[in-house]
This record gives sequence, C-alpha cells and structure tokens, in this order.
Amino acid sequence: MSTTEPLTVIEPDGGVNGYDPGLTEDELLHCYRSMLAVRLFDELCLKLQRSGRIGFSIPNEGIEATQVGAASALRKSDWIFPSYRDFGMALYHGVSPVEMMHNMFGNAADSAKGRQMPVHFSFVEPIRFYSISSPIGTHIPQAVGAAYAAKLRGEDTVMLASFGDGGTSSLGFHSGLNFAAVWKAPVVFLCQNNGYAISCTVEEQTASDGFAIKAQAYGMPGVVVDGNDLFAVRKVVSEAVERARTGGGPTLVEAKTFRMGGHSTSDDPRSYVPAELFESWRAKDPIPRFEKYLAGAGLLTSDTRANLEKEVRAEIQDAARQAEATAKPGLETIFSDVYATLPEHLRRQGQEAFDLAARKGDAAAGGGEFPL
Amino acid sequence: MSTTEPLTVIEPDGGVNGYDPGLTEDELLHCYRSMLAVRLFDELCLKLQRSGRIGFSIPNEGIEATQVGAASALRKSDWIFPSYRDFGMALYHGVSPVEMMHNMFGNAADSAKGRQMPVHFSFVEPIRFYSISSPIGTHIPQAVGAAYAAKLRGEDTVMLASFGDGGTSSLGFHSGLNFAAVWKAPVVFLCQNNGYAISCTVEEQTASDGFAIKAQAYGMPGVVVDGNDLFAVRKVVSEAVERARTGGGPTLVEAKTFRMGGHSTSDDPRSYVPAELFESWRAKDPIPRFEKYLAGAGLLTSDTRANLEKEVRAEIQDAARQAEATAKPGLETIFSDVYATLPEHLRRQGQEAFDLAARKGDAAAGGGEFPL
Amino acid sequence: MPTLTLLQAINDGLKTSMREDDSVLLFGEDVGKKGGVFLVSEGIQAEFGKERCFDSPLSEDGIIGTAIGMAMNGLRPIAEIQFQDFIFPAFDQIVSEAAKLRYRSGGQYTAPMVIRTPYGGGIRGGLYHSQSGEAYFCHTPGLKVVVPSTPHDAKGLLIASIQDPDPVLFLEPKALYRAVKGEVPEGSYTVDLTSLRVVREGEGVTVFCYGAMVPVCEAAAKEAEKNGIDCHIVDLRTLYPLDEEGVIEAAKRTGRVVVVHEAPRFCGYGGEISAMIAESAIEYMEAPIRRVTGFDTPFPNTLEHHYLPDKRRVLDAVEFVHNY
Amino acid sequence: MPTLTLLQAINDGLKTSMREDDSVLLFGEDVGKKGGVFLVSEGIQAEFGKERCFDSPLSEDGIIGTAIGMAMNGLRPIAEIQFQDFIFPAFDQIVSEAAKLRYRSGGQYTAPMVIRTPYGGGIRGGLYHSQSGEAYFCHTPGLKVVVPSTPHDAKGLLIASIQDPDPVLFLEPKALYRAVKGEVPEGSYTVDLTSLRVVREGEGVTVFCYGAMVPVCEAAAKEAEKNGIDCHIVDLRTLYPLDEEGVIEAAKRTGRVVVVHEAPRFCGYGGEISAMIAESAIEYMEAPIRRVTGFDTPFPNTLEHHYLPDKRRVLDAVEFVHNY
Ligand SMILES: Cc1ncc(C[n+]2csc(CCOP(=O)(O)OP(=O)(O)O)c2C)c(N)n1
Ligand SMILES: Cc1ncc(C[n+]2csc(CCOP(=O)(O)OP(=O)(O)O)c2C)c(N)n1
Ligand SMILES: [Mg+2]
Ligand SMILES: [Mg+2]
Repeated sequence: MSTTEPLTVIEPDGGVNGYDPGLTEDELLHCYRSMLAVRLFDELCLKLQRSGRIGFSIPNEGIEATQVGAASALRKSDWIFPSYRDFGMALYHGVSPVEMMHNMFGNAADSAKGRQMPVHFSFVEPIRFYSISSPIGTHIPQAVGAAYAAKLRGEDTVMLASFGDGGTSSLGFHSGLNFAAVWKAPVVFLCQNNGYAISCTVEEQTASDGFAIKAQAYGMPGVVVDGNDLFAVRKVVSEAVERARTGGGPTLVEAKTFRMGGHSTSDDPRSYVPAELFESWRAKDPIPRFEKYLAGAGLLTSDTRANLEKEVRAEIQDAARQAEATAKPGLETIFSDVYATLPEHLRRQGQEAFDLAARKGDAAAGGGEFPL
Repeated sequence: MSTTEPLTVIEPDGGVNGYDPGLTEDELLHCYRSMLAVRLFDELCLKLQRSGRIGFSIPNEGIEATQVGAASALRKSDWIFPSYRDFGMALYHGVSPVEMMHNMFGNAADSAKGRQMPVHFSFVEPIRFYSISSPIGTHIPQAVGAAYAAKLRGEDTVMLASFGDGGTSSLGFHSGLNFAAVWKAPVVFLCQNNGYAISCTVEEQTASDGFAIKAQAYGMPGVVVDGNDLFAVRKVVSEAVERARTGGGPTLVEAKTFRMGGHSTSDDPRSYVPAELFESWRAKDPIPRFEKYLAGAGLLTSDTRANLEKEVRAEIQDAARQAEATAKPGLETIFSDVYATLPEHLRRQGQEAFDLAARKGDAAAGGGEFPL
Repeated sequence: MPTLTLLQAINDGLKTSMREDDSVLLFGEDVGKKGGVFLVSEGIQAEFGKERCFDSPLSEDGIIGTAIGMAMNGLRPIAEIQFQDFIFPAFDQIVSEAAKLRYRSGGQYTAPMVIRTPYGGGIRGGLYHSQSGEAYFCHTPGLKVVVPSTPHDAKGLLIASIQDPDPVLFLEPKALYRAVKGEVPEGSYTVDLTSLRVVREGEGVTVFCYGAMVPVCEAAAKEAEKNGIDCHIVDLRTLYPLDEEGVIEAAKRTGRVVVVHEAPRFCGYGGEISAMIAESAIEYMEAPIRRVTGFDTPFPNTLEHHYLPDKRRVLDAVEFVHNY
Repeated sequence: MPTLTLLQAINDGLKTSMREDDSVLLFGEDVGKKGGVFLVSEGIQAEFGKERCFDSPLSEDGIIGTAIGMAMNGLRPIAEIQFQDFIFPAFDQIVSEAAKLRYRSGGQYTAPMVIRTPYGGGIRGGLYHSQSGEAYFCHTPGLKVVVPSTPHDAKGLLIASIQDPDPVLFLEPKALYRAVKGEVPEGSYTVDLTSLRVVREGEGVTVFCYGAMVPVCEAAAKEAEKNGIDCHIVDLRTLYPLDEEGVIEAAKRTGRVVVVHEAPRFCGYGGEISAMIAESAIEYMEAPIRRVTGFDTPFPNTLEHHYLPDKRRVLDAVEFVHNY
C-alpha cells in the first residue's frame, strides 16, 4: 500500500467535510496556540540571533501544522524522536518556552548543559522528546530499537521518528525502516518533505515519485498527506499510531509542506529557492488555514486571536529574558556526563581547566577547586 | 514498474517457447562450458580446502545460471562489480582458471599479490572484473561513480553491480541505488536472492515482497527473474543493459535462486537450512536444465558432455597444480601498493622486516636487502 | 572451577548475564540459529528464545542504531559485529551517538550497551578479517574499550561490561578463542573496567600488551629470561579509560619499556602509552620506548606471519631496550 | 601576488585545478547552486557547469562511494563533506575502500581523489560542528592527510592533493577560513605532500602544531619571547605520511617539545609525535614531552573557549618544558 496523492481535510473555506478530529474545543485551541507559539518563538529567535544574543536558530515557518498535527496523535507515554525542525511537538506536549530558551542560550539551566548548539533540545518530561543530534538520520534506527524494547516488555508505547526529505537518503533511514518492518516495531516514520535539504531540491535528492512510495522497499504502508493541513496530518498519523499500537507494525507518512525560511539563520535561501515558490506556498500557510476552520466553528474571533498572540508572545519574550539572565554552565560541565562516573583522567583534566581559569582570573574557576 | 512473478524462459522439457537468445552455437556452448567450469572449479576448491592446501573457498553451486546469464549480456568494454560469489562472470569473459587459482593460493602470480583471502579476485583483462572486497555492499555506489565517469565522457560503458539478498540491507545498496537513479547512471543492479545471507533468511532480512520491489524507492524499474534459468537471466539483464547503454538509467534485477552449499567452506548449512529446501532446489539445478535445452537443440550429447567435462576438469586441475607450484609473494609485497610510491616510513619498516627474516634464517629475506 | 577456552568463557558470560537479568539480550548477524560464525553464542537462542537472541538484517548501522534505542529504553543489549573489520558502517552510530548521548542530553538519555566483536589476525583473514581497530575507539570519549586475554578475564570483563552504565566495546581476540584455556569461576563475577593485569612480575623491562599479543609477549619473556632479562608484563585489558597511574608505575619500575600491539603503528594505541610515559615519567626512562606493532600497511594474507608481531620481534625490542 | 583569505585560496585552488584538468570535478552537499555552506565553492558551478560541480543527495556514504568509482574510472573527484563531523557515515568507504583499494587489487584499481572537509572548533558549533578527527584517518595506511594553515599552503597543498595518485583527506581549519590572509601565487603550484613548514625558528622549545592551532602557537611564542623563551614552531601540515625525520630533527634541535592540537588527547595525533620522539630521540630530551590538546570529552558549546587550547595553555606548557 502506498498513496501518491496527499490527503487533505481542511478546505480553502475552512470546511472539513464532516471530518471529526475527536478533539475538545480546548484541545483544538491548544493546537492552534501551539502553532502560534512555534511561529512566535521562531520570530523572536531570529531577532535574538540577528542581534548576536544567541548563536543560531532554525526556522519552522510553514511546517507548524505538520509538527502539531503529528504531535496531537501521540500520548504522553509515547516517545518523539525529533529532527531539529520539530520543536512544535515539544511545545504541544507541554514543554515550556523557557526550557527551550535555556537551550537557545546554552545556559546552566539547559537540559543539555550548554553542550549542544541551539535548537538541539532534549526533554524527558512531560513527554520523551529525544535528544536531538546534528548527524542526519541516526535517530531513526534508535527509535526502532526503543520501540523493540517497549514491545518486548508488552508496553503499548509508540515511537514517532521525524526527519526531512534529505533524511531519507541517510543510512539511518534505510536501516531504521528495514529493521522496523522486519521486527514489526511500533514506530511511525514521519518524513517532512519541505522541498529542500538546505539547497538540495527533492529532484536532486531522489528520483522516486515522492517519499511515501519508499515504504514499499520495506514492506510497510506509505501514506502522503498535506502537511499544511493540521487535521489531515493528525488523521494520517493517528491511523499510523493506532496501527503501531495494536501490533500492526510501522508506517511511513510523508507530509508535503514547504520551508518558508532559510535552512537556518546561517542560510540565505534566495540563492537557490525561486521566489515564485515562496509565493505559492505562502498562500497555503497552515496557520491562517486552521484559523479559518476555527472561525467557522465559532472558536476564534479576531479579538481572541489578538489576545492569544499577545499572551503567547509575552510568554516567549519572558522566557528569553529569563534564559538570558541565567548563568552559563559551570566549567565542570565540560567533564561531567562523559561517563556515568568521572574517570581519573577527566578529574585531572578538570582540575587543570580550573587551575588555568583561576590563573587567568576567569570567574569560571570559582574557588579554583574542581568540584566533581 | 516492478514485477513480482519471476520471468522464466527454459521450460522443464528444455523448450524455450520461441525465445531467441541471439547466440551462435559456439556461444551457447561457451555459456554451458562456463557454468560447468564454475561447478568444477568449486568442487576442486572444496577438496583443496578440506585437505588444507588452500584456506577458504565460497561455493557457487546452484547460482551458475545467474552468473553466466548476466555476464553474457555484457560487452568486454563493460565493467563487472562482483560479489564474492560471482567468479563465473570472470570465467565466462575469459579469465583463465589458472589466474583464479593463483588467487586461491595467494601466491606471487595472484593479481592481488596474496594480500586478500581466496575468492577475492581482481582483474582488468579481458574485462574489468573489479577487485572484490569483503565488506558487503561497498562496491555498489562505486559502480555508480564509475558509471558516472563513463557517462560524463560520453562512453557507452555499462556497469553491472552484483550482490546478494543480504546486500540489500547494506548502506551501499541504499546510497548506490539512490545516486544512480538521480544521476541516471548506466548501471544494472543484480540482486542474487539465493535465500540466505549466511544463516539469515530472506524474511529476517526484509519484510518487503521480494527484492525487485525495492526499486520503487529509488524510482527505477525492478524486475524479477528465475535465476536458475540462463536464458531468462540473459534476457532480463540484456534489457536492463540496453536501457542503461542508451541513457535510460539504472535497473534493479532480482534473480531468484538458491545457494546449494554452505555460505563458505567454514560454514555448515545444516544447522539452519531445512533439508527439504535443498531437495526442492536440487530439482531446479540450472546445469541439467540448460543441458536439456542444448540436447533438444542438438548441441549436446552425453558423449560431448562427458568430453567437455573431462577437458574442463583437466584444465582446472592443471591450473591448481600450477598455482600451488608458484612461489609465495615476496616479503616486500607487504609494503608495496599502500601508496603509488613507497613512503620513507614504509621503507624503514620494510628493511626491518627483511632484517628480521634474515636473522630468523627465513628464505623470505632473500639477500636481506629491502628491494623497493 | 571448570577449565574453559576463551570462547567458552564468553559464552558462559553471556548466559550468566542473560539468566541474571531479563533485560539483557543478544543480537547481530547469525548469532541466533547458527550461534555465530565462531559459535560464541551457541545454545543461547535455544535457552533464551528468539526475542532475546536473534539474527539481524545485514546492517551494522542498524544493529548499533537499534541497540542504542533499546539501551535508552531500559534494555541491556549486546550487539555482535561479526568481525571488527565490519564495524565501520556503524562507526557513525558508535562515535557520534552511543559515545555522545549521555553528554549531549545532560544525562537524560544514556546507552548502556555492549558491542562485542572478534578482532585481530592469525586466521589468514587478509585485509578484512584481521584488523585491530582499538585506536579508533580509544580516541572517542564516552566509549569504554575492553580486550580480554584470558578466559577468566573474558567472562568477568564481559559481565562488568554488560552491567556498566556506559557503552562498552568488547574486543575479542579471535586468535585466542580456542587457543587459550583457563579456570573460570562458575556464576557471576566481574573484573573492574579500569584495571590492569600484571601477567608476570619482573625488574628488567616492562612490556605492555593486550589481547592476542599477551601470550606472544609471555613467550618472548621466557626466551628473554634465558638471556637473563627479567620482563614485567602488563596486560592493559581495559584500554579506555585506562589505569594511567598503573601504567606510569609499571614503566617507572624498570625504566625500560616495550609496547606491543597488532594494529599499525602510526597513531596506534601504543603511541598513547609511549606519549603518556614521555609526559609523566621521562626522567625514569633509561632507554628509548620501543613499539612492536603491525606495519603501517593494510593487513596481508599469505604473509600475515611476517606482519604480526611475534616472539622474535618482541624479544628483539626487549633486548634492545635492555641493553641500551 | 594577490592577498587572499584561506577560503579564497581554496576556491582559487579548486578553480585552478578544474581549469587545468577536465577530469577534475567537485561534488557534495550544497556545493553547487549555493556554493557550499561556507561559500568555499562559490562560482564553481557557474564556471564549470552542473556536470562538474553539483549537489549530491544527503549521503556521505554515497558521496565517497561514488567518488571512489569515479576515481577508478579516470576522473579526479573532489568530494566535499560538509563538516568533518559528518564524515563518519562514510568511514567504511574511506577506511575499508579508498585506503585499501590499491593494495588489495595489487595496483589494478586505484582511487586518486580528494576528500575536502572543514574541521575544528571556534565557531560555537558544539559536539557536531567542531570536531578534529585527524587521528582516525592518520591510523589508516593508504590515506594521506593534509591540513593547511596558510592561504599559500592551502592552495598549493590542495593542488598537490588533487594531482596525487592516492586518496587524500584535506582538512580545512574552518576557524581560519576568513581569519587568515596571505599572499597566494596566481596559477598552478604545488606544496609537497610530505613536508613540514617551519613557522618560526628558535632554539628554546620546539612546538609542533597544525591547522587552526598554528596562529595560537605563534601568539604563544610571541608571549614566550617576552619571557626570553625562543620557540621553534613547526607546522606539521602533511600529517600522514609525515616527514618523520624532520620531526625528529626539530625535536632534537631544542630537546624540549610541546605538541598542540584541538582533538582529544587520548590516542590523538599528538601521541604519535611524542611516541616517535620517545622512540628515536629520547636521549636528547631535557624535559617531559607535553601535549596541549582538547580535553578527553565530546566538544562542548557554550564553554568551547575553555575546551580549545589557547595561547595561555600553550604558553604554560612552553614555560613548563623550558623551565624543567
Ligand atoms: C550526516 C549529515 N550530513 C550532513 C549534514 C548537514 N546538514 C544539516 S541539515 C541538512 C539538510 C537536511 O535536509 P532535510 O532532511 O530535508 O531536513 P530539513 O532541514 O529540510 O528540515 C544537511 C545536509 C548533517 N547534519 N548530517
Ligand atoms: C559489512 C559486512 N558485514 C558482515 C559481513 C559478513 N558476511 C559475509 S557474507 C555475509 C552474508 C551475505 O549474504 P548475501 O548478501 O545474501 O550474499 P550470499 O552470501 O548469499 O551470496 C555476511 C553477513 C561482511 N562481509 N560485511
Ligand atoms: Mg527538507
Ligand atoms: Mg544470499
């Protein structure tokens, strides 16, 4: 089974043709709020980066519905194996903007202790949002292994592994999907086809007819969905999650969407993305599209929208302020977490680092003693 | 495009339903002789290994038609990127048994200078039979690169990359097929599905419906063929070669066959292959099957067959005798061919090795001087 | 105490761990029905079932990638790589992922797992069934690297590796699988993962070695003794993290040092040992620090006996530093 | 002579080679339309067309695997790996294939190719955009490993690498891309692939370094000079094969040695330099051989300035060995 025409639910006029998302009003508004939060978080990060207050960020504009729609199909006991362009899934599940901002600033409160680049989040609460790694695709077989563990113990946990169109060329895609299908592991593979892998077009990436069809190579179902349509993504991912949860094995979902920004704040897409493409996709912006639905359902007015935006913006700005005011990680964090317990040679090297910092008069040295 | 029912040409009674192989009588007999040579070469190697005269060999029984049928679709200007279970392709194209035996004995006349394990052949004449590597699948993207080079220069060379069912799980399979399709590179991928990867069954290897279907993931045609049917293999590979030669890009061919022996001389398949499987496949032996066709076409009698077998056997025995009598590689071959020119540190290490050998009274030291 | 080969001791260690702890499982190419190409895992599938001992598709990237996922979700996977030479397709998963997961997640996610793989020469395996890649992994913070040379250590180090909270590469000297025998305690015991083993005490020359080079060095020491040279042999056995103080002490003890391994010399593990001594104990050295290693070439086949360090080469070096 | 940055010199080297020789081509992720994430290949697709400069799918295994195939069939591919941290998916192709092809085929097949990749810290790249993996490759016979530190060397070494009959890993110190400028001859020239560069002559302490550590060592030497310590700085630049005699000579010259690199210390490249000296010139050493390196941890982000060797750390070591 594999489809090539993307499933769509939300029509241009906001109608959904009788589709029932199975969400309460609050839940619907939470989806909306989450998409908005992604957009505003991004906006602020771009400013922070441009003004040199953070080093780097990754824009998500255009992809919000894919992230939130997919996340909404999961339980808190499920795991997310995200790409670096997926933090909307964490927001949806209740990770607070300030926890994310700690990472953007790489400070002492960052769960990664300032060791990773910005946007390389890691959370275990309120949902397992797996530590993002820069190497593309490595998390795919890892999700499969984690799924195998759950299955072996008879748990009904499902793993969602998310990656880009470029990610399908990675080694992890091939081994991950193959192992998952052979083991009938409870995993949903979400390929976010956003048109580009940095500057590489989809045609330069693969000669196949889209990405869902790649499921055939592994003997699992492949489904294409309109990635700018929150409900369509929710529907397709929910079905895949259900299949996984009930022992039906993995599914590959391709969400067709578009990256409206650069690859990252270090990238200028104008050198390789034709302007027309931006224009045509702007018309499909997932946020106004969902607003139309909400307005039609009587859940959103321009007033409530404005208030919500103000509230979210304030929360995010406050998060940034807090994170910026938080101290840098202690010098000893260079040496901790390499192993569960500190080996002797790292103790020595740590003490050297403290000695040196002390001699330089660097405040990082504290009292000069390596504290671990 | 992808088929799941294997194409067959030679019927149980030896009929071919009007199929025209486009081969002269001599050529047909050459195909037959090549299959026979593989079988007899194998037989002798097994004996040599069991008696400790060579260290290792890899049986090909049952796979001869795939090897020879595929090889017969190539020109001498094409390249073969073989697996270790493919030397029938070299034999077909005129590599002599003695050249192969030099490799089996790892002697001074071995083109790999005794550096590789047995059956890791490398030839450039009369056809490019690419140096076999133990790591599975690495040669697949290499074939694609070599094809790109040919295409860039406007040559009409075609590359045949051959690998096993297990090989489809390798990294090289994924990257190789993907790059080939994007580049429309002139390559034919031949997956020899012989039922096992050492002891791993096809079901443990992949959940897909056979291997040809994996072509879909890359946007290339996939075809299944009866691998014990010389003409069927020849037909399907010839079509794929023609497509590649005329700019139509790559094809994945799956030849369904069966490994009638162990994985290698170090392996006892009885611990994991059900006896019935051997029996049922024995009935499909590609050699008697082709004999039936030849007999029907008036090209083979039991006399000519017996004579041919005697002749080939003698040639192979003679080859082994020659190879066994050939000296071991010179001690300096440990150090040559690491780089195009010998670096200083290897000159020093080479001299050390000669000094030591001389002190041990080892004849390998020759005059004691490192000769490079 | 039963007397076992190295191979039997590993098999015993695997079974002991799997009996002790339900979360331990073993997978890789051909480890199930066949029991591994060397038969190290013989009888394991039969005893523990297909869910805890099974064959994987032919992808080392997949084996290690999924093992990491199992490990972070509560299992204690033992992933077998059929030959160390075939570990490189998984290099990214090992070096970028297993080794760095705890660090990059601030300890939120971890990968307690063992990668078992036979390494080294001596079986006429040529370029791709003979390599000793320990140096690649010992340059990778976050990994532990272990190489047993006796049945006792093989079982004890293996159990310790399985219980360890960090990823451990467990290199098995395949040349010794059936070549060494020794007493092995029944039941569970561990050998510390940062500890040296003094193979033989001596005052003349300190010889550092590990894995299949240990018996070679022992043989050389016996020869040397005849010439009045008294070797102090240290089996490094836990290559990373290493008991560096133990190394320095052993070096100071004699002031004369030889380091032996099979892998190529340049940027090999032996270089670290020499460098460590040159950094912390150079004033104790009474002779150059000599390395006896594989040559800086790929691994040959027919001539492997000239490539691998042997008794004669070790003895030469021992005599050289002794008489310096 | 024009004055160019290191980045411009590499761009110039690429264009010069591609003009000179039709069989040279450049490919990798984002090297075409975009000109590379650092813009090293700016203007190359425009000048040489899409057949000789193009973007590849996101697979380092595919990039290196196909490059090997191109190389064996008459082309001179330059394969870019976007960051050295992402070379590991291609480790098998590099270590098992490119490095061993000539050897295993008795010279019948060869892989004359260049793998270009930016390496090293200093750009706040954290674990995966900062690493220095040279030691992994310098332990791999069959490869050559080159690291320029000046625009002149970058161009000359790059052209030599492209012309070389063997596979060359060309590591570009990304921290220096725009940070160093220098005169660069127009047109084609080469710098020998087994040659050291004496950065500064001195009689007090010998400092070995390469890549982005060269300017750090120069700064330290200036400081040291104020305290009357006269450093002899050697830019190793062609790490493998190395001019070992040149190293030994430079070490003997002062009898006091410091080795500097960014990579972790344990089994790092510096260990080889120390070991080589401890083996061939220990009696000339008047002090311990000190290494100044990255710590034995993954590469951090916020605190990278504490992780990377800096002027102060080099100076400390120089003073230590000088005053010993
Ligand atoms: C193994 C590896 N190679 C290269 C890179 C550099 N890189 C970072 S993102 C990226 C493109 C990814 O594209 P895609 O998978 O489509 O995800 P998107 O950024 O579009 O969400 C590349 C090449 C990397 N991170 N890892
Ligand atoms: C990367 C790698 N992993 C493991 C091996 C060990 N090994 C050698 S052959 C083989 C099975 C190959 O099976 P298949 O591809 O089906 O080929 P066949 O032997 O059946 O012809 C394995 C696992 C290897 N050579 N390379
Ligand atoms: Mg993309
Ligand atoms: Mg097979």
